[in-house]
Amino acid sequence: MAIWNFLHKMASPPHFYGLAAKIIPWFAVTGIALFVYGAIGGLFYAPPDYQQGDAFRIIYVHVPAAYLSMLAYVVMAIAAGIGLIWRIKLSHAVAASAAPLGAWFTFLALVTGSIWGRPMWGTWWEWGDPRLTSELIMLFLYFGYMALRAAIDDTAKADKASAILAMVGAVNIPIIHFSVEWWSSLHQGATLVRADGPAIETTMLYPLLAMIFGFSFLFGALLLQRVRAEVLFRERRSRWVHDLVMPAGDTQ
Amino acid sequence: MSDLLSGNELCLLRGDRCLFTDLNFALSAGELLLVEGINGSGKTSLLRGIAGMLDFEDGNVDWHGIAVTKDYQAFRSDLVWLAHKVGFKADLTLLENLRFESGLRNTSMQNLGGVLERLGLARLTGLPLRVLSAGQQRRVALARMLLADAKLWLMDEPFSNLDSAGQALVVELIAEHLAVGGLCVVASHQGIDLDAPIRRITLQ
Amino acid sequence: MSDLLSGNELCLLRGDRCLFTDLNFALSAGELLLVEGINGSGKTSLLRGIAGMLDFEDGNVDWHGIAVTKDYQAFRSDLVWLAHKVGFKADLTLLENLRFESGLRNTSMQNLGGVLERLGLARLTGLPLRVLSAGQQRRVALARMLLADAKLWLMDEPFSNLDSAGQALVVELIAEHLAVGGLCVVASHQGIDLDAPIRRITLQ
Amino acid sequence: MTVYEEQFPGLWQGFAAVVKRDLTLAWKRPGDVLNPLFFFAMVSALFPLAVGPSQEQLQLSGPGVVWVAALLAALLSLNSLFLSDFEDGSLDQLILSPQPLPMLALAKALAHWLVAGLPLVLVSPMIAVSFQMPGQTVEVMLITLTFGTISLSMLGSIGAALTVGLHRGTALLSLLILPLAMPVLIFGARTVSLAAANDPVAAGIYFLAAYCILTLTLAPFATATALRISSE
Amino acid sequence: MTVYEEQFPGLWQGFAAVVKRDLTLAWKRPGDVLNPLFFFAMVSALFPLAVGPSQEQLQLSGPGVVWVAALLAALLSLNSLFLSDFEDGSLDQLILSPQPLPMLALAKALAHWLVAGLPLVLVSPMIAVSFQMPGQTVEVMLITLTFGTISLSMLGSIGAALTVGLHRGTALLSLLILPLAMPVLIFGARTVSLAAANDPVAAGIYFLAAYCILTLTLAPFATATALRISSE
Ligand code: HEM
Ligand SMILES: Nc1ncnc2c1ncn2[C@@H]1O[C@H](COP(=O)(O)OP(=O)(O)OP(=O)(O)O)[C@@H](O)[C@H]1O
Ligand SMILES: Nc1ncnc2c1ncn2[C@@H]1O[C@H](COP(=O)(O)OP(=O)(O)OP(=O)(O)O)[C@@H](O)[C@H]1O
Ligand SMILES: [Mg+2]
Ligand SMILES: [Mg+2]
Repeated sequence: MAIWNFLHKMASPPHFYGLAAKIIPWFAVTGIALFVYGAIGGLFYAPPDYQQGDAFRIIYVHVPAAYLSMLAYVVMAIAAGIGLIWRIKLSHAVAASAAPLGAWFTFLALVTGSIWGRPMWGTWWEWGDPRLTSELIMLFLYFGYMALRAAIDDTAKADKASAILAMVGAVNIPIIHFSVEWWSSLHQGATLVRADGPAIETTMLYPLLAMIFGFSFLFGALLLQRVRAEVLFRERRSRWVHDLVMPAGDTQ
Repeated sequence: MSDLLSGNELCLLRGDRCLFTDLNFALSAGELLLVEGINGSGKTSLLRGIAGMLDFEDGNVDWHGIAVTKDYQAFRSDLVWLAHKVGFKADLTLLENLRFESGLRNTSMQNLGGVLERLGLARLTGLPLRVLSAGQQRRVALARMLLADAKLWLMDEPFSNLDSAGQALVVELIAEHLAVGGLCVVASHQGIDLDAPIRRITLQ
Repeated sequence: MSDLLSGNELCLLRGDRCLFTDLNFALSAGELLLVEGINGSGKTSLLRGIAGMLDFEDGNVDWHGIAVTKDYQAFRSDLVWLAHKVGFKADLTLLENLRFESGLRNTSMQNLGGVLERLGLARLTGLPLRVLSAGQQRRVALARMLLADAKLWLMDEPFSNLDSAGQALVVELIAEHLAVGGLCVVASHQGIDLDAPIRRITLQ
Repeated sequence: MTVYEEQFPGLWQGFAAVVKRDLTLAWKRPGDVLNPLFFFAMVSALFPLAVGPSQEQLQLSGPGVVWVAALLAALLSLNSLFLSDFEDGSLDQLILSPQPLPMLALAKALAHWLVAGLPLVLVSPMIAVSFQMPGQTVEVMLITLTFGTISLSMLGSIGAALTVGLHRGTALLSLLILPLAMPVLIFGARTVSLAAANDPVAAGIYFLAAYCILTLTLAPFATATALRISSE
Repeated sequence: MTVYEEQFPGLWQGFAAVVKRDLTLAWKRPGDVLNPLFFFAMVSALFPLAVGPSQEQLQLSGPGVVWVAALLAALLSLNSLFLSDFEDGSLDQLILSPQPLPMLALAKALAHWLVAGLPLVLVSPMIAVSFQMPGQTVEVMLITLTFGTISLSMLGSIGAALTVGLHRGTALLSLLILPLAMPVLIFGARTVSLAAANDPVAAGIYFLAAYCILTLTLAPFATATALRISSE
């Protein structure tokens, strides 16, 4: 029960609005610091790959973007599920805010992957490759999610309907991740997340990890900021927003 | 408590508008709730809310003292809903449509003949619903109501499109339903002349 | 002859049924024709026939003494039809729908404000028709009627779904229309209380 | 069919009102615009996916795929041309309006083309590129597609009017329209193929243009008559 | 989602009633059955026509064409799955009936498959022959198409339920369903191609079967929830 009350306090829009404002700077600063370290380390200090030369450096954008595209989807699906089952409106706001970010990361992963694929595989795109295809499918899932939301005027209804789609679409995530193992694919197998530890040299690894976590923190900051805006819009008719926008005494 | 159906502190929003807040009602067996109000005051919305097709912003509806959201399915098997739209397939015949209903609700078609006779539909059973007149289609919806054998009737403007004999018939049907301990919630622009106890809600 | 609208020896078949034969009526300026009859007796069909949307088996309808089939288009610009279905797009707003009507009929929107005010729609202009209540939608159909500035009004159950203020308003509107020399053909299950001359047809 | 004298000054006003209304509706339900577009893109994208991407095979089947996709996309959206008007009673009101019905029918068909046909024409170069079509072909494809889609919208309006009161499905509609649309498809695809092979294309383009003008003049009358019958 | 206890003996009776009603409706409007079938045949027939009939090219693209045609045909008919029920008010009555809604949703999807999917499977051998597909391939095609079309009907019912109150167009529906249907398409087409090349096909068939079972179990619940939301 205590947990329940705590959750409800957390999920109360005004409380969240204030709390998020305090968290965002920390996330942003950490994210930018990691990003700078990763970028410098990756672009200047990591040795060129013995096979790929300097072309491999695109990994420092590609892999974080690819991970984040999946992370954003997971965040979106879980938030949507929580919102649908326990009827927490804030949760829906989180899901709605995560979608465009996720779509951008997916787009970035597709573009960087395809740029990388040109020298590596001799083609920009390979239809029928499971990883590439499932990543593209995820982009379309994001589009579908956003289009469905846009098509419904009533926010509460849009929340619930799109939540179903987000949850159903989540089956795609394991497919993306395991596709390289299940089917023969052009794409790299898992290098980082493996049972026997990462298979990559540390001078390459640390900047990469820094980039991944930097991207994650930046995602967190952006997400919270978007949720704040979303909450403000949704609560536009409520007392607290009114007081916030037009402080007492400031009557028009 | 003998109240079978009750609404507590109901509040409903549509778009930006608040249709009503703090609405309360209680209804026991054999009683009728008449929902009145001008056009757009929220009668249809209230009925949809009671049926569970719209979420109330606040408050809850109880059936047998238990919130209907708790056991929505049990509630649904006790209610039947007469809407603006007939809710039948225009391309199926009257008989096919009613057969489907009885399959869905698992009720018998035994007294079908009597019901159709009474509603003046007996000669129309073979016609597709599409060709029936507006009033005849409403009568088919009434047939569903009678065959469903449900305790609670939700009726949205039951008199519309009916001729005067039809309107008298509806009053008669309601009276019989109340007499055997049924409940009615009726949204209507015209009063109902009944012996049974009538409770009223007026929305504005 | 001062009869503006007349039907001569009309006969109409639907499916196997003959709805009526040898039906005659004549109506001059400022008169109202009230079509009565039980459900399914053919009121709607008669109105559709007069409007030229259904072919009569026999007989013809004259407008200004000329069969309407001769100059159908001239007839159409003199008439406006209030049907069971509103005939507006659910996804467009009230204003957009009425603007379209005025483009189609080439009429001015000058008195739009007054019309909407009178029908109690003034606050709803920006809402898509879909979200309006049943009665509000009927009122929008009435707005079309008023804006059309047509001589002949064909009205199929104009009172349905309207609250009592709305029903009184319809009677008032009809009275005004007749007073300026308009004609009305009304199918209805309830009488109309008017000073103007009323002719009746009862179908069975 | 009635003969319409020139006594109605607002002849074009009703036309404009219908076009405007349908475009507004499309704007409010972007699905109607995106639908054929998306479908078009989909067919073109799914093909390589399912067939397997062999360079030269793609290049060969390019014009055919684009044309089949265009035809299907047009058919797909035609179904709803009069259906929603029929169901909500607007069709009755259109028929009873003082405007000549063929004019309104032309307006509906034109609005359909603007919403469903034109975007398709505009997006086709992108798809042509994805099929590695040679550059000079694209121009020919644009011209033929323009004429072709207009013809399809006009033909389709007849079929849609005939079937409006009958069914929900597009089956009958397709059955009615396809024989008439087939020449457009065949000439369209062949002309583009010819262009790809650097052969002369004038004959094909003339044919398509003539077909387009023919349908533009005749279809509205057929559609209007069909609408009157269907609404009985 | 509500948990449904086993207290309702007539659980299958409502199911049967819905299936029967939808089949009767399809019988009365044969367009609904013929529609996807006709569409399917059309795509397959138009292709050789538009692409130009080179023997080996046809043979190569056969499986792909059949699968794309099947997917499009299914999508095309899905739009109307709940639409007519929504518009005439039957959907409200279904939702308010004492039967568990997921059961009714399953019945609707099954009826859809019987009307739109099964005929397509049955007619596919004919089309396979017209594409000169080798004999042993046809069997594999039949099996994969069966699983595939069932999955499509189930997935489609979710999309149709989500979009029922929104638009007339299929655009949004396709956008929602396609990503989920893509694996079916890819696996289906690839498996048939493998069969044509005499390669092992078991993996593909297992995948399709698993996908089919997954959708059969989960989709009805998602559909039911979506229907409740859409009818608000
Ligand atoms: C358009 C083309 C591409 C797409 C859509 C794509 C997509 C993805 C995705 C979704 C992931 C995350 C997978 C997971 O975490 O489960 C990923 C990871 C990765 N990608 Fe790509 N990729 C593409 C091209 C490439 C190319 C050309 C290379 C290099 C040859 C490459 C190298 C990697 C590496 C090394 C990882 C990290 C693998 C791991 O540690 O799990 N990718 N890619
Ligand atoms: N999205 C929305 N935005 C604003 N108002 C809305 C919205 N949706 C519904 N409404 C309003 O809510 C009300 C719904 O009324 P409802 O249909 O319940 O009325 P009713 O009492 O049944 O009326 P009637 O007697 O005409 O049938 C209408 O006034 C309508 O305008
Ligand atoms: N194809 C058909 N076969 C047999 N009867 C038909 C056919 N088409 C229509 N009818 C009958 O024609 C009549 C049409 O009636 P209409 O709609 O004109 O009645 P109405 O007087 O307007 O009735 P209401 O008061 O109910 O609106 C109905 O009785 C209907 O059953
Ligand atoms: Mg109402
Ligand atoms: Mg009638």
